[in-house]
Amino acid sequence: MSRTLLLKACTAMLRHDLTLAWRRRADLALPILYALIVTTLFPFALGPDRLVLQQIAGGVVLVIVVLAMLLELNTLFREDSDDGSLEQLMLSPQPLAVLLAIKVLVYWLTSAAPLIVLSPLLAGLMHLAPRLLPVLMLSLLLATLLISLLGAILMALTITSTQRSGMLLALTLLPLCVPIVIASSGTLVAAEQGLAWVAPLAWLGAALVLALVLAPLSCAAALHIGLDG
Amino acid sequence: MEPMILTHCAAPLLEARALCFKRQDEPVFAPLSFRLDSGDMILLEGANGSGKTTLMRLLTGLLQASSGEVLWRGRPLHRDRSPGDMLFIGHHLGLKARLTPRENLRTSVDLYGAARTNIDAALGYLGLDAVSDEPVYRLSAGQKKRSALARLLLIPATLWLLDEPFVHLDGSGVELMNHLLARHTARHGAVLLSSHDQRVFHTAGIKRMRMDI
Amino acid sequence: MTMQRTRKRRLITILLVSTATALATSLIVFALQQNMNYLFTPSQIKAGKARKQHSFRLGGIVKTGSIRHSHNTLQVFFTVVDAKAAIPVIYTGILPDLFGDQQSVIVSGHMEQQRFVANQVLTKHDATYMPRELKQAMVHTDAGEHGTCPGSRT
Amino acid sequence: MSVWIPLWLRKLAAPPHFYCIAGKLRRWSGRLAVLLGIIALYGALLLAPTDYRQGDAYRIIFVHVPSAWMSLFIYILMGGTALLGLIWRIKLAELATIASAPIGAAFTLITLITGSLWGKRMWGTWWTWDARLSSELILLFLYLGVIALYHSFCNARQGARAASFLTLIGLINVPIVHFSVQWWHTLHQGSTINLFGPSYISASMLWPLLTMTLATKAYYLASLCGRMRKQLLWQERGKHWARRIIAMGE
Repeated sequence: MSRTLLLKACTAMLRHDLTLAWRRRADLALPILYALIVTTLFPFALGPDRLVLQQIAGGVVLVIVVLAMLLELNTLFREDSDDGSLEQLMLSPQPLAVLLAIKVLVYWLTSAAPLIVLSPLLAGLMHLAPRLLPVLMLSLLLATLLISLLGAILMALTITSTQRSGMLLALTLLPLCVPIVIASSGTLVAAEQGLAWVAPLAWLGAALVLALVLAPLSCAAALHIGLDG
Repeated sequence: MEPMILTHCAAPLLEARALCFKRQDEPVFAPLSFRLDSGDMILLEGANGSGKTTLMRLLTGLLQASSGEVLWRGRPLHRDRSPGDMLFIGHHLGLKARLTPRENLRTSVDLYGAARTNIDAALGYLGLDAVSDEPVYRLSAGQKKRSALARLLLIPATLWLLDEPFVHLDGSGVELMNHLLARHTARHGAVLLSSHDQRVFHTAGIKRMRMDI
Repeated sequence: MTMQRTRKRRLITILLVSTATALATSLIVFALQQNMNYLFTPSQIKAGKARKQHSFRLGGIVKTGSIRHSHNTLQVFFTVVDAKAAIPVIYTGILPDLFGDQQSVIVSGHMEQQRFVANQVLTKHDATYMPRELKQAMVHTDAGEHGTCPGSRT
Repeated sequence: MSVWIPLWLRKLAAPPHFYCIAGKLRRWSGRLAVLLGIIALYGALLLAPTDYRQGDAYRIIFVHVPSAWMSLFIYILMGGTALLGLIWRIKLAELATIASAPIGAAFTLITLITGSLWGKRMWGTWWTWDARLSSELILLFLYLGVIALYHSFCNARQGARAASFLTLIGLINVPIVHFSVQWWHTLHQGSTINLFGPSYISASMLWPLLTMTLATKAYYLASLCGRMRKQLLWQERGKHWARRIIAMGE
């Protein structure tokens, strides 16, 4: 009985957020454009030397995707908090952590997933070896999910803070992202050198499995701290 | 604050015991104790900044009390888990500007696990037929308020916590609201509401609670 | 009824957390079984583990007596060894203070034919601190290569 | 909030009482820090012998190592106070978390600067992305993040709680960062001083190091007390006792 209700609430939440994203679909193009433009800056800054670009391609794409996500992340929960729908969410009889997890999922679908789809193009601009593409996309998949989950906690925490630019989020989130970036770039480096690249990916996977459960719970706790003032 | 004199012996629906909330170490209001039973309606009165909204948020569990406690059906209110038969409509209406009233209501109804079939009737009752498929940002303030209040018709809740429900409503809206309140208390529901404007308010059997320190 | 719901919810949470922990643990165990070394030893290079066209890091110990400085340039030749193999290294630049025989080093660069061309030499110093006189005394009495000082326990 | 706290602790935690005790503690630990610092410096710069391999440059460890220990020690302590503050909403714990952050950040910065000076002499590079150095740098960012988060709230207590939460997340992250950077192979030496087992340092070098460690601990205590007092006075400025103290001070 209560399980079907929870399922109903979850699908409602999913539909609600996806509809909202669809209504402002023009905004969805912004992170994509951002990533494209920043990527094109690298050949201008470093010179069009194919070898130089190739060597840093994986890392550059990774960092650009992370930064593009970060810009989007700064809006997560903000509108919900301003128009009172977050309060309604917290007062509904459904477990808050599950609802927040769905919100994070929609955020990921609308901001990170397009970037992953775009990543072959970004990698191509940087002359990344095509054989590394699957590895790049796989590590991006895990890394972006992890960063979304971590970022959601910080956004929940800073929901009523007066500092609304992305700078605070960057300062607090990026240090936490260091292991994620290391592991995903480690995957790429290993793949490039012909070493076993599954190991760093497994680390990311382990972190993701834990984060999938723990992050929504911490996010709910952080939201209570964030709103309690 | 005098505790309410009540005839019921069983655990009240909602009870506040020496409830106190401090913001920046300053108490927002004097410690409050009161109880609310089914069929009761309490009107919170007080000047701006007297803590009416804060009290409401405390009673919903959105805020945590600095001292004292809130009991819901005799048990301490759990902050992480809303009881589900309590409905709160605050200053921020919880409507998405880019969605239509119908879509907004559908989400609310699904979140509470209520029936979706009554949405049309509720929208009609509140006079929102014409705008039910317009995005909310095109609606007037009064129409937005009515859309939010439609939740009262759709979600079966025992306790209504309404922060300034009459603001932005026109004459017929006030009439509607008064009618809804009377009907809810007659059906053993309970209401706690705040309002500046007491002229709009004419339900019999209302208890008043002053919030001034 | 609400108590039951609370308890059920808590149970589900605990179940989910422990499942996730178990899954994560098995993934970590799997990861640890893989080789995750980003540094190659001379014997690994001899075995053809490092692709020659890529730059990588070589780690090992400087072979005693292998250091040769060029006369008028900053070029240095030395050999990095491990237990089984040796790789000759060429480096142009200023070496760190600690560089010397039997010193463990990390050299980054790439292979050219059978030689490693380094663009950076880093020395790794050991965690032993002792007075110079004592070390000399220990060397004279041949107290072992990695002697700890007597009476230095904390 | 009905948490059982012993009466004496409750009494101690009462703001006026704490203010008074912290004042005394600050004075005495401050004096102790200066005294120990002078002894340690004397031992480090004049008495300790020259190292067999690193010459006199090694003497930087007398600053570097105690600061590095403090940078981690303070963060772990902050984790503890953050937990106390979040669970039981103990105001002094919140204050301690916030007051510790700048001190910890300062020690981390000293560690990084002295480490880079030392690294240039010994390893041949100012900076290398090795596990310890990188995690120390991330630790500095974490400290700065905690401070920035605290200051981004109008409501000081809410800011303190948010910062405490971030401290806890960072606490989990510190070892993860450390081990993840270790993949790049570490250049930094292993532990010189081991609590269990032999230490690889001679006694004549060890004692100034340990004295300096005690000096930094005493300094931390003094600085913490000072900062907490100031913050407490500011937060309680509306209260009678605080007004009296402010009036007396002026």
